Amino acid sequence: MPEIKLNLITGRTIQQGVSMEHGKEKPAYRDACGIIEMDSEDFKKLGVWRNTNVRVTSEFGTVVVKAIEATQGPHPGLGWIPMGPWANMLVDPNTYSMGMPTFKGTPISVAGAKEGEQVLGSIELIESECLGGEE
Amino acid sequence: MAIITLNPIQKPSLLLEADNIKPDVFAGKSLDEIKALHVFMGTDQLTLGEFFEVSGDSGATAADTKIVIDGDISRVKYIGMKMTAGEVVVNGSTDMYAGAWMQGGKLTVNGDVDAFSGLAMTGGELIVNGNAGNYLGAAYRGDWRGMRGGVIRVSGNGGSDIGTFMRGGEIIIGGDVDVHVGTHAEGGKIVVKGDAKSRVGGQMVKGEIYVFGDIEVMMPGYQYRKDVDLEVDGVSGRFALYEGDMGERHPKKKGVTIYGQLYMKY
Amino acid sequence: MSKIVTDVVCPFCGTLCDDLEVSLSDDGKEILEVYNACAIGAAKFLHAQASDRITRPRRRQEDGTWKDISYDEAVDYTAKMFAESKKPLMYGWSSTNCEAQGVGSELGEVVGAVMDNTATVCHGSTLIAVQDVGVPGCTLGEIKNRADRVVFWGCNPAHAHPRHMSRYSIFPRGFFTGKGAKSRKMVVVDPRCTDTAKTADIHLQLEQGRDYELLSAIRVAFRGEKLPDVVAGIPKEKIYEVADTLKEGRFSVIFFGMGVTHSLGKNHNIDIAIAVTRDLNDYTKAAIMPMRGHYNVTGSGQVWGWQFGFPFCVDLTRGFARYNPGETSANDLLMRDEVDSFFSLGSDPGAHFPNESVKKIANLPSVCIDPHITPTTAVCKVHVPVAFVGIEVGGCAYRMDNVPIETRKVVDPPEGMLTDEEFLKKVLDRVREIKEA
Amino acid sequence: MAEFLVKNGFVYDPVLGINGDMVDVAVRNGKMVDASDVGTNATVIDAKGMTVMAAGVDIHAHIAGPKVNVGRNFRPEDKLFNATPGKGVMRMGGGHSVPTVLRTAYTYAKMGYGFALEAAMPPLLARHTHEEMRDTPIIDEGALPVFGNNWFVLEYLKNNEIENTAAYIAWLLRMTKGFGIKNVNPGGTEAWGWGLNCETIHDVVPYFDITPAQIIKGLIEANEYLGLPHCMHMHGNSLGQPGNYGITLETLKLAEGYKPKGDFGRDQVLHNTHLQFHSYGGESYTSKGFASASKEIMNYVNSVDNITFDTGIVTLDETTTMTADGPFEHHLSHMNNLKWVNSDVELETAAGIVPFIYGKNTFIAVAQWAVGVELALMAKDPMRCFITTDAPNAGPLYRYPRVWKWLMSLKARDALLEDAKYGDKVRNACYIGELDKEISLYELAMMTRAGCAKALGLSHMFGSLKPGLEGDVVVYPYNPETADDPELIEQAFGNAHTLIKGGEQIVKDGEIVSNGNKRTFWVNCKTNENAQVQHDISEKFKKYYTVTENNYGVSAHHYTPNPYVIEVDATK
Repeated sequence: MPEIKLNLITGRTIQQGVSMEHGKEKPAYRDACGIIEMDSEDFKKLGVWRNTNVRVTSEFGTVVVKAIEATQGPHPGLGWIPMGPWANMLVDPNTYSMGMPTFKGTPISVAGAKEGEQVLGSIELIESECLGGEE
Repeated sequence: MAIITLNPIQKPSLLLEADNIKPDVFAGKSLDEIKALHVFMGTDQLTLGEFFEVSGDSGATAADTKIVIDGDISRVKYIGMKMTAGEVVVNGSTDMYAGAWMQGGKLTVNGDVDAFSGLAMTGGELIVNGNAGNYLGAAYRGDWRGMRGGVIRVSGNGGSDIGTFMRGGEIIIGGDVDVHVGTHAEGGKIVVKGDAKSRVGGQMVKGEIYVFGDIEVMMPGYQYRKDVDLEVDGVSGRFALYEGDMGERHPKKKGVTIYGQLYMKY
Repeated sequence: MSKIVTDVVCPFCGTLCDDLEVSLSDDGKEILEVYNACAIGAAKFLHAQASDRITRPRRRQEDGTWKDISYDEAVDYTAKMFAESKKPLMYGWSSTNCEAQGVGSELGEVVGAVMDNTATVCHGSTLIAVQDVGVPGCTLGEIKNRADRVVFWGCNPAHAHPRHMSRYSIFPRGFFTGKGAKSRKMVVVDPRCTDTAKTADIHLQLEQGRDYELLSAIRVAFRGEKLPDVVAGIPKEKIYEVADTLKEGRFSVIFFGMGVTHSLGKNHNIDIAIAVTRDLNDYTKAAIMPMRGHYNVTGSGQVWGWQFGFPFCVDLTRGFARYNPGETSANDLLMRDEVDSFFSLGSDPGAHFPNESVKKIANLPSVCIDPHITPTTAVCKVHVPVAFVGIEVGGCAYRMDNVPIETRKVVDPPEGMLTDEEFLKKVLDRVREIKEA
Repeated sequence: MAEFLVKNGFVYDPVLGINGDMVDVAVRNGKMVDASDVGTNATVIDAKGMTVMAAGVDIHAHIAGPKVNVGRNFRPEDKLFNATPGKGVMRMGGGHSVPTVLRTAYTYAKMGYGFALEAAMPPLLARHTHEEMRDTPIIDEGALPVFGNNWFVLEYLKNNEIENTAAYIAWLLRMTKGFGIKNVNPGGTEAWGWGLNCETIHDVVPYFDITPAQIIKGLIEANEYLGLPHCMHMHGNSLGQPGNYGITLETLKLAEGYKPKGDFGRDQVLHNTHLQFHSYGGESYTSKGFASASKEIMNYVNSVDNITFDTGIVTLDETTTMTADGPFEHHLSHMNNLKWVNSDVELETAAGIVPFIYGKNTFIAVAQWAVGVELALMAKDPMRCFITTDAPNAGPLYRYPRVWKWLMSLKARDALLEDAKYGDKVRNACYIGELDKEISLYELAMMTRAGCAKALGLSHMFGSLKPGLEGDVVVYPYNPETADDPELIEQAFGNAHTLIKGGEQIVKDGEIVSNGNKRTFWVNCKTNENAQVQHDISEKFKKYYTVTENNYGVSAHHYTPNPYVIEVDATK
């Protein structure tokens, strides 16, 4: 399966803010934050359709999100996932001993999601990652 | 020199703060007195004897006292903090603040040290035969008085923020270092025998940095001056001398502006 | 006829708009409309009215399901958790009022907690930088009335602080800035062509993570020194141009956000941005300001400042206050397994901490105080819903420029619900009982 | 309420004319009473061999509010290895030059103080100052809002509209729950909005077209128009600059011809704070270029009767400077290259904060020390000279007893100059070597309580042990008959044996045993309706402020849960 390498940054969007205040357990929050914004060039390289699910993987984790075209581009080479649990599956937790994880600038790879791989809701995602009983 | 040996017998469930483990405190104390010294685990005040088997004798003064810790104390902070004399040898790794605020004596860690080791050190020797964590020989938060004297020698790699606000003394790293080396330095000497990533000498006012390997991204405020032949920490070679950080203020001495000096080995 | 409450303060972001108007039903119980607010602020007021809102504490059962408990049971659980902990982490404190923060501080002192607020994943970098080099700043009215050069560096107010540009920084006509946006030159520095960048006079689309180098280059340019041809992907000519633009202003301001606090170098990026501002004050007047996120994260730092002397990452375990982010910071503590219980109030670390930290929370005894269902409540053992500050209870909050404003109560909370402050007081009393016993 | 009888102590009360006599002092129901008015159940405090005074009154310190908290938060190193755990009723505390509010309260209590005035409150940020004062237990406090660069004031005074200025001031005191009028670097701080300054009292303020001299006179007039308890509280132009004494003299002379009005018993119309920083001769900070001008200043101050001042004595410590004099702090940051915070407040004021080290081995720091000490030693009227360190600007709060030691002991001053590297050069450049005066305990009582209370318009409450006043009594473990070592002064006055505050025992045998019943003092001044001013206020809020008029005032109960409101009627 083709795969591309991007540099992940995260942050606020107004949709993230609005949907968060309406309730993080709601589907609107997933729709606002369980996404990755990619440049059209990067869509071409990856060869997936816009608005389809992709699996994003970093050294620190992996998550399925929906790939959409960059709304605040162009920014070839950058992947944007709004701040939230989906992004936080991937970001570099290294604080360089000053308290702040490295939320921006995590190398990621993006590949098309497998058949049936869905974007989980925030609560489902956190429960499956953290309450999975693997520890 | 009298030797006291500590053998870890229990791993702390969280971590241990053991700022009493230094010759200044052990000197002149009996084994029972040493065992009764306090250590902290969170809000709990416990005793050294609960975590270490203590044997040997202490000297009459700190200078006559050597402490040997045999075993892993990678969850123990503040080893040798503020020590002024004598010797501490750790045969294992330690947690944060090894040799922090150290003023004299010698602390050898035959393993790794975690962040904030040698913090704001003013004298003595800190030898790390392993890797060092971030903020080695840096200043405490907010203080403009970082490392002012003494020597830190690390055989392995260093982390980020080495020698921030350094004003004196020497730091030698055998391997590679992470970002931010000698930031805000106003004196002192840092030698990196391996590679550096970026932000080397950023906002540096004064002082010297030597890099034997590569610097991934140079600061824009450094300007090439000339080539010089030097012997640095026993290694002879030709170095390119850069001066900077041109964006920062610099003092004048006898009418001549003093810059930070960055030497890169060919 | 509906009743209109004016001068309402928006408890969402650090912009802390205080000109909202809220229309209520005749009986004053229901919020009908919210005027003047941005989309996010309006959502916050309206969600407070949601019919599916949780109004009673609940505890997670062995089988993973939730069971409603009383506030007293929740107080007891929380107090016992603290009493049994050697090193509890009390985190959050940003979406609540200063009065609750004050009671929380006393509780933290009594139980010997490490206390951290959301700055730790937001502007903690800034707080550290300010400790290293200070900060030339001002209140937002100074920007409105005087600023003719406005830089947004690594921040995107169009999305994160939606009314910032219209209330304070770009569009308002102030005393010395009578032409509004026409009085001002706007510079945006961002690796993306953000909606904020699209409205700028100059957009520097720098290479992500090279803020430190670019800021350093601006300082080099101020001093008329040589620059490499390209720094951080920006040609040197552009850097000299921006440097001149800032120097030529009568009043320059730099607003900055997560783009710099979260990227490589973190506090150093801010440190050198402050140095740029400091340099500018040798030529003209200049200020710099963090775009603080939560509406009262600033207040949390203020309260801890006067009570303990530190704005975040306060370690009270030894009976006195200590501070060192990297050691006493929430994520380092969690990832290093240094704490043995977790308490969250006024924040959602479950959604906003790296997954490695959230996994650690899930394995600790834990309590989450939050009006909403969140990823944090999803991993905590007890969830205590409370009244919304700024909607159902008033109290002091600090704007991003440290201006304290009294938030307003607009409606009553659902019957029987406690406020943050009330809950914390009960826990404090219970902890004291347990300690004395 | 409790009754106390303090027996056998050496009592110093200049108001009652008691100078070291052994007199019994009594408190009942929170007030001072005659010793014969307490019953046999009164708690007896044996002050044998100790010194008894009314509790101290601090007329000028920076202890609560936004810039103080910046000083705390941006200086973690100020607290490193300098924090104390809670104990009994005490909570934890920390900090050297900018202590936490709890430590501030305990420090004052241990020094025997009962009231302190926060010297500068930015009106827009008044809530912050009140929150900190509320959380500072034990001592009563008030705060002075700053006016000297306020746009309303500049606009009204440009046209010499005293009545409007006064009406605005009264409104702002109500809004901010403020105590009186502070005036910092008049005009200069507004100029600082553009990176400029007003260095003399005749420099014109950019755009506003008014001079500092006009602002100073106007604020004195407005203050007396209203008849406020305290007078206009002045931090003049060109603070800290060598040669500034001429500007200071010009400033002081602006008060000529004005007499105090109102019912509060003060004699002065201008209080010049931290006069030390304003009494420099010479032209540079070097030993060759610097000179003390304390004599020139004190010759004038001693010759008039409507001016009071406090000293601002340098304590030779590492400290944190903080002032609404924005341009001065900018200047300072260039002198020592340390971290610098500036914070301009829309339409009103500014603040700057810079750490500073007054090194014992530098010439200038010791010369500054000398200037401050000289002022106090040259003062002819101890009821008009008050001892401060402008805490923390010239030195930390807890150093007061050390300052008293210097003033009370020539031996201590000589030892300091002997020990200082440039002691001889300081003797040459200053007057310190000519002065052998030693302040008596009677004079100390005037300079630290009786005079301060009077100048603040609070002599009906504080500063004396007179029956009817607040029950605020301190016992210091200092025996004036036997003490010979000056170190005993510093020791004793920093460790009160007993403090009774508002009739409650706060310090018992040197330990803090109660957090007292702290009050916030503010002045509610009634003026006639003034439509013009009301209109101007609404306009400014609509156009230039970033908070609404309705969100400006400090009104919620939780900011001042225990207020003490001084009513003033200026409608006549």
